[in-house]
Amino acid sequence: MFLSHIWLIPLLPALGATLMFFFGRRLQKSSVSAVCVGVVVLAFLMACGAVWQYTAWSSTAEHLHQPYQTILYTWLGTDTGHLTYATHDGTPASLQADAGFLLDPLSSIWLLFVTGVGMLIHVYSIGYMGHEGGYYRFFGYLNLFMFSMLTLVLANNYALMFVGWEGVGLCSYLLIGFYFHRKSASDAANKAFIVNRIGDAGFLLGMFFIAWYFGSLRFVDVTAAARSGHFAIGDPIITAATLLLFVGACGKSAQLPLYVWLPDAMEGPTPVSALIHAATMVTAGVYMVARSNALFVLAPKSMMVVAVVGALTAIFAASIGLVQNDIKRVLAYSTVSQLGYMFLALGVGAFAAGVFHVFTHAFFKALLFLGAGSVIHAMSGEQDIRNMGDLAGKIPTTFRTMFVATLAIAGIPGLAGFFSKDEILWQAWKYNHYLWAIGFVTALMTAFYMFRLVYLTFYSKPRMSHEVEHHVHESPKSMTWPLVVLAFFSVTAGYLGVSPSLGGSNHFEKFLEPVFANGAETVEAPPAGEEGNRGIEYLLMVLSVAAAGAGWFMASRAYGNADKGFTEPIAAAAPPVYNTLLNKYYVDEGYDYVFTGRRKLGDVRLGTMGLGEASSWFDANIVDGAVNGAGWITRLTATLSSWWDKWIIDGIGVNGPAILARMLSYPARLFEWGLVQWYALVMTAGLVGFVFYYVYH
Amino acid sequence: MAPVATPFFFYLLSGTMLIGGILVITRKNAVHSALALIVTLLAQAAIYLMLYAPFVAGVQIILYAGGIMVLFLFVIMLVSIERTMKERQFNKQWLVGIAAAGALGGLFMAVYTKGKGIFPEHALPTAEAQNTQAVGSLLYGQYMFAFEIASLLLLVAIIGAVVMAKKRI
Amino acid sequence: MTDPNTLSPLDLETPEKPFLDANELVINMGPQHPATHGVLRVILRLDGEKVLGLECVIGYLHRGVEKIAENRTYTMFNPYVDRMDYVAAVSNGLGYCEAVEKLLSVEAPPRAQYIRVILTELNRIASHQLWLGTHALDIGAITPLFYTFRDREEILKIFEKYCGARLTTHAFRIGGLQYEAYDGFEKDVKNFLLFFAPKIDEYEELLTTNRIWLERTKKVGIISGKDCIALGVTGPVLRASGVKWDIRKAQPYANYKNFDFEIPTGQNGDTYDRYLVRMAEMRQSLRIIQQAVDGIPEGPIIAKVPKVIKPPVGEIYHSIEAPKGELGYFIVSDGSTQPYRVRVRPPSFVNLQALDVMCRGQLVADVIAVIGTLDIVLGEVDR
Amino acid sequence: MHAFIQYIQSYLDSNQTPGAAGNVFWAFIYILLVFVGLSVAVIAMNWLERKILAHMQVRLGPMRVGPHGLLQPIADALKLLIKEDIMPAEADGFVFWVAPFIVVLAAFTVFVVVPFGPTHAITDMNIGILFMLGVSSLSVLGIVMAGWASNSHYPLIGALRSSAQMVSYEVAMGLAVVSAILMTSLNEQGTGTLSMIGIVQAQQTQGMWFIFKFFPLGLIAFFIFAVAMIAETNRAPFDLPEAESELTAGFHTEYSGFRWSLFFLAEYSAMIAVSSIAVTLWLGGWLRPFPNFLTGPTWDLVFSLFPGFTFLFLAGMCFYSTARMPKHPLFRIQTMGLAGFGAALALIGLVLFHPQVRLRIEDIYWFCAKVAAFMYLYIWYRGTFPRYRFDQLMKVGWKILLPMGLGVLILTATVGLWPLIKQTIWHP
Amino acid sequence: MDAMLHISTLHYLVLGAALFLLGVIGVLTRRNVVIVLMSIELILNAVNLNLVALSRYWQGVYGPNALHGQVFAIFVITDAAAEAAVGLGILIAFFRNKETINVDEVNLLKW
Repeated sequence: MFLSHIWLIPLLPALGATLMFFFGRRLQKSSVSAVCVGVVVLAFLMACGAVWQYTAWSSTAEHLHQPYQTILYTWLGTDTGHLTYATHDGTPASLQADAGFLLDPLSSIWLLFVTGVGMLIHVYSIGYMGHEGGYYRFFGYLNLFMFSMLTLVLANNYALMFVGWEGVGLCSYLLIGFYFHRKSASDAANKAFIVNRIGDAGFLLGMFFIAWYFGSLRFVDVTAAARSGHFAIGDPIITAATLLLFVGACGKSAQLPLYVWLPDAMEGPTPVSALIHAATMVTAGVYMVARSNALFVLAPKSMMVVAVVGALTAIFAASIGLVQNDIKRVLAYSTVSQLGYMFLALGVGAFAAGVFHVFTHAFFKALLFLGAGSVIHAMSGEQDIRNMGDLAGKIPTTFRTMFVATLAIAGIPGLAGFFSKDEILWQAWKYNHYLWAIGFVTALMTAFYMFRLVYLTFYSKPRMSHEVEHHVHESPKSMTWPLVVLAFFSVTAGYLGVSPSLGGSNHFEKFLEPVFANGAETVEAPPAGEEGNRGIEYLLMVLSVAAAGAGWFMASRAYGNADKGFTEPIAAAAPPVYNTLLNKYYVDEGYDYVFTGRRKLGDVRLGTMGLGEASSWFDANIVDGAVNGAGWITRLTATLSSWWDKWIIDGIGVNGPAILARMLSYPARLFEWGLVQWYALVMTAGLVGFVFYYVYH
Repeated sequence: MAPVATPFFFYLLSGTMLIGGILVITRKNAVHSALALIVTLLAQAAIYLMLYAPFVAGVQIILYAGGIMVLFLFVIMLVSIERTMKERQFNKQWLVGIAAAGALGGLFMAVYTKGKGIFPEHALPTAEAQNTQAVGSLLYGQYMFAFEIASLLLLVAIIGAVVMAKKRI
Repeated sequence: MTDPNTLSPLDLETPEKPFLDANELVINMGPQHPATHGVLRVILRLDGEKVLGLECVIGYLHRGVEKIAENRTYTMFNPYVDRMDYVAAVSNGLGYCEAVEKLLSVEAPPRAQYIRVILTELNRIASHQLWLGTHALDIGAITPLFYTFRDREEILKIFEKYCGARLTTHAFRIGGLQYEAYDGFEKDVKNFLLFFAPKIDEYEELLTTNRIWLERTKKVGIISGKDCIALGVTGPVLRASGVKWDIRKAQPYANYKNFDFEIPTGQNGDTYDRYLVRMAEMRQSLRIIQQAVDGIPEGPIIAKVPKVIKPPVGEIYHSIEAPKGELGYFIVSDGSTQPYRVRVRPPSFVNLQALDVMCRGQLVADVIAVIGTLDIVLGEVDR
Repeated sequence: MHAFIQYIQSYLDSNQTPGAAGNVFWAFIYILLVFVGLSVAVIAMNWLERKILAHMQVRLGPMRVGPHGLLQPIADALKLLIKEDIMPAEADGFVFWVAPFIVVLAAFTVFVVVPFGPTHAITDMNIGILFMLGVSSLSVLGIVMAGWASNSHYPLIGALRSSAQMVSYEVAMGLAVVSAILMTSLNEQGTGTLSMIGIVQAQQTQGMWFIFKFFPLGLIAFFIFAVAMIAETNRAPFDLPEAESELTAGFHTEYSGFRWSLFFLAEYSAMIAVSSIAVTLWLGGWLRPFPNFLTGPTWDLVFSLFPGFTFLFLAGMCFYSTARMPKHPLFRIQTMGLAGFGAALALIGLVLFHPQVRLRIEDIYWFCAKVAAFMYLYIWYRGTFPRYRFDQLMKVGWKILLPMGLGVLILTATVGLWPLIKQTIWHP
Repeated sequence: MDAMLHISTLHYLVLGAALFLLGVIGVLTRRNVVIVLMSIELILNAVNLNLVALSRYWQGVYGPNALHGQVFAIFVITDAAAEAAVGLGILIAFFRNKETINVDEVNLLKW
């Protein structure tokens, strides 16, 4: 039942969004929340049911480990093959995309945590947005986002996935710009949208490559073709396609060159940051790469690019996060950094480990953001952690849950983050020691900045103004209990995937096995080799725990007693480094300079022409000149042609007969003047005629 | 009461009616036309009385003179008529129209001359006291259905008039 | 169309446009119109009969009272103030005398204070009576006018006996009173109290539960307390909107703190509430007069004031609760015998600002009711 | 000559209205009587309204012209007659000229069928009430014409308002009238009547004024009519078309002098006309109180003495006032005038005691007394009520009176036909 | 002359015909829509006159209760009321749109 009606899952939030679009303005707040949260809760329940049914279905003999696919109709192209094209080897294929849904272990995981975390965040938003204007608008957007994200996750082909991909981009844009009257918010929204366009272009091109090369867009067909052994490892076209797809993933998941939009996206309301920019949407890139694992396995060079970009992003973002002061920005850079981790895992071939990290990360990062939202709520809108402090006793629930999340992200043993992160580090070690080293340093930094956040916020001395301090209060129930639920999962989610070395059986990886059946085996060493490496693995584990502990220790030393005039240790040690980090390596300014051609940075005049202006000049003069020239020639010929048409064709051939007809029809027209009185006159005359006839007949 | 001086009143009233009718179609000012029409209608009500139809006469006064003509006057006052009064009053086909009407009149004359003998010269006087009751029982008896249809027509007319004339509904 | 009463006075500049309709009718009411209480000109913007907004044009009765003050000595200016709100001349005089006394740091002796209170409260009743009669007349009830004028006559008789004038009394002097209360003053006042208490019930019988009166006044010209405060509206209009503000209680002057009385307030801020508040105020005035006439002390009636009044250099703002609201005098002294500047804060002028807010979305006939309920005197508005 | 006298006398024995008897001479006499009587009534009404209103408002009213201002209306009429008759330059001359006449005509024509007694009516029509409603609705035309022809804004708005008001209230009024007419048909034959005399006779045969019939249905219908008739005549509290504080004087703003007085005359005679309708339909018309209950020659005598005593009472009041007049040479003429007036009233009263006269006059007396009560109500309303707002007025007319009228009509029909309905239900 | 003094049904019919012709002339020649509508009222009244006159005639033939003509006259008056209401409503809408009430300035129904 649930499985066959899986298409209902995305449609439910779409229904909510539609209702909000048409009637939201007129509805009470309570009915808005009832509708919007209700549909998401329903979607979550249906998702649980669908996954449960799928596990039963796929363990039957005839469907063993098969993905469940249901196709409603074809929305692009036709079944009859009207839109055909030749693939690279000349065989005809029809361009066709279905409105079809695919449920396999990979999408099951995404489905569950998207609906689950989404549901919690919806509940949280009731409290958080309770006093804001545009309540129905917010929930309408959230529902629209849920619809797009579920479409993305459940799509059975690249084209439909792209629809969801663009949908979440749109929702992200709308929600970042939710406070559109603030210029910074609308700028941030534009930035997110434009930067994502670059990635989307890559995705689109990659998709076309795939269509051209494999003759189909369906994941099932593509995967089957890739695994058929028909293509050599390192096939250049597949490499190109995967690299292009990865560009798309970079955009959506905020990887190194294209990460700049995510920190700015924190302008949106906090629940949005939690849902879209921490837990779900930004992992879409990971999902897409994992979904295309069969292709990536055929392109080791792409895999390497993915791993390197991931590792660099991880350490890069973590280093920026060390010194940021805005509570949400710290978490944003942390998100970028953790996403880097996931790509590192994908790049080294540990798809399951990457997905596992996505899974655990969704819980504790959502928790962190929601906790941050609760803190901001308590601080009457203050976001700067330098102005907080000593909140632990005042907002105990928030503090406790956030502390659990911090422990989890820092990799303290026993919590979710430890298991997933450790798995990634171990896989990275096996791939390349340098990558492991980067990951290790990142882990150290992660622990440091997370505990810095905790100490500055919840411990140390209070640094806020008096009225703010007076105002501090715990958030309402609808906000705190999602925190508690998420905290529970932050602790326990890791136990789904305890690696064998810790005595677990890694259910998670087993569950995902059918999806990553090909490539994973090649990288994931057989159990035989595993035994020898156990020692190293334990060593690494201890090291990373030590790194986490060291980060914690350093943070507590540096910030444990921070009062109003505290100094950053990095600033004290090396001011230039601090400034560089605080200004995020001047990346935004660099982009501004190169791409938009802004000549000035503050008061500094930069002088030369930027890339953007250069291309604009090229466009205006060379390209447009060519276009205009072509246009001029066209116009000349058109003038000649129209003269011919007007005087010769129309004049003699068309108007002539018309004039003739008009002249001939004039007597008939006398009876149709459009004047009522004329009709009456004719009527009278007719009456006279008839009566005369009947009387004197 | 027996009718008194019937020919005198008949010619007086019919003269009033015809003069009123001529004024209706010749006045420039629509208000004057309406007043002339009211005079015509009242004279006609009197003629109904002469024809032993007092109920129809009462209805004529209440509905026509008191209702419909007030409506006309209202509308004339709503639409400004200063401009119209300075313009040509008759349309381009007036000559043809009068000719057609004349032809119709000739026809009527011919018909009535030809059928002169059909109608008796005197009609029997009947008691007028029962007129209202008789009309009532016809209306609510034999013509019940037509009466209902007429009320439905009025309802439709009300709605139509409101829809037509209202600026925003 | 949004409810005009939800508009804050701050968005008065943005007129509401009727939907898809350009037939906006602008008509003039006044300056010569039976219902504008003097020479007030109101420019109404109408959609049919509904008021979209209005603008008051004032100044037809401007006599430059404030400027005259600069060329008269303090004593000479005293009679001029009676001509501002000529139906409450005693209150005007009280405010001015107290302001100058404050400037001179002189206080009137207790007996003078008590007589002042009696006369001022009598004048409050007289002013309210005049308002009630004309307001009811505007709404179409002719009879109350004659009843109130009959009873107002008794008050004017007391004034006449005390100071010789009925309307522009010039009753008080700087520093106290010029005339001692005449023989039988207290008896006259007590008689009036006995006479007038049942008369208020008579007025109320005529109007308070009259259905048409209720329909014409309830939910007409609503103004919220917030808007009142934002516009500076004071007096019964403010109190009828539920704001308990009376200068007699808030900043007691002239011995008012010795008297026991209540501030009547309304809830809805509509014309009916204002009517009820004024009726209750008349009763409270009777209470005050009763206490004052019972406790009137013996003693001098004027304090020691120099013959030539030369206040020290300085400035003073003193306000009293006149029948129509807060009446304030701001006097700047340069040490000479003539004030450097006198500025009057007349309640009618400030209250008239609320007319636009109160009339939006109402019908034309309500504008008349609202002008009546504001109780303005154009002599005071234009000065 | 003899034939002429015979002709005149023939009516006196016929016991009919002159119209029904076809007696032109007496019809003419009656028309004159009604016209003169009505004019006198309007003049008296003018004086009474001013005096009564003044006394309600604790003042004296006119006191200067004549004793107690008795000659004031005559002085006013004289002033109005010799005042210049101004016509606005841009007015539509003919319409402006003819409008007041139409209004007066409509107001006076109504009295053709008003039954002052079983024989005291100009004529009896079998569509009497229909005729009254129809002709009184013609006065709207006059008002609209007056407002339009003045070519000015206030009169036009006033005319539109008053015609809208009159047309609206005519509906409720008509429904109330129909429910009363329905009551006339509740006899054995099941035939009702529209004739004014027939309606009063129906009340007599049914032994009950229609105001008490099917209590409270008759009372409600009467109430609806009583409210609608005030609105119909544009009197307080429905005097919006003439609201001074809003529209100066309504449709007759531009009129002056004689023509204005015609409107005045029409207004008051319209008041009397609608009051007559109300009296006829609900209050038993010319019937004296308890005509079927307090019967017998003694009671007849007692009730027939009422008119004379009334006039004697008025005369007594005059004499009392005469005695109270200031004893001052300046007041001598006034005192004498008042005494003379009282004497005239007393004389009339004495004449009314004559058996021939009192028997013929009794029904007129009772009719006029009832109408006078209505006139007093009109004045009383004016002294008591504030004015309605236009939308409230329309609301009262369309949302309260009209549904009430429909409900009363349906209930009256149901209750009246209940025996028939019961029979149909139980013995189908 | 005798025929002139004895008013028979035919007299009424001739009067009705004359009124009818006046109405027809008004409808056919006047430009003002209001007057055209009033001319239509004239036509309807002419018909009513015929109906009532013939009702009177049939009363003489079939007895006093043969009042069908009068009943029809009442129906015609009802129709006239409906026609006037709708016609004038259209007129107001027309005037609001075209700022004219001349019937020959409306020729939108042209071919």
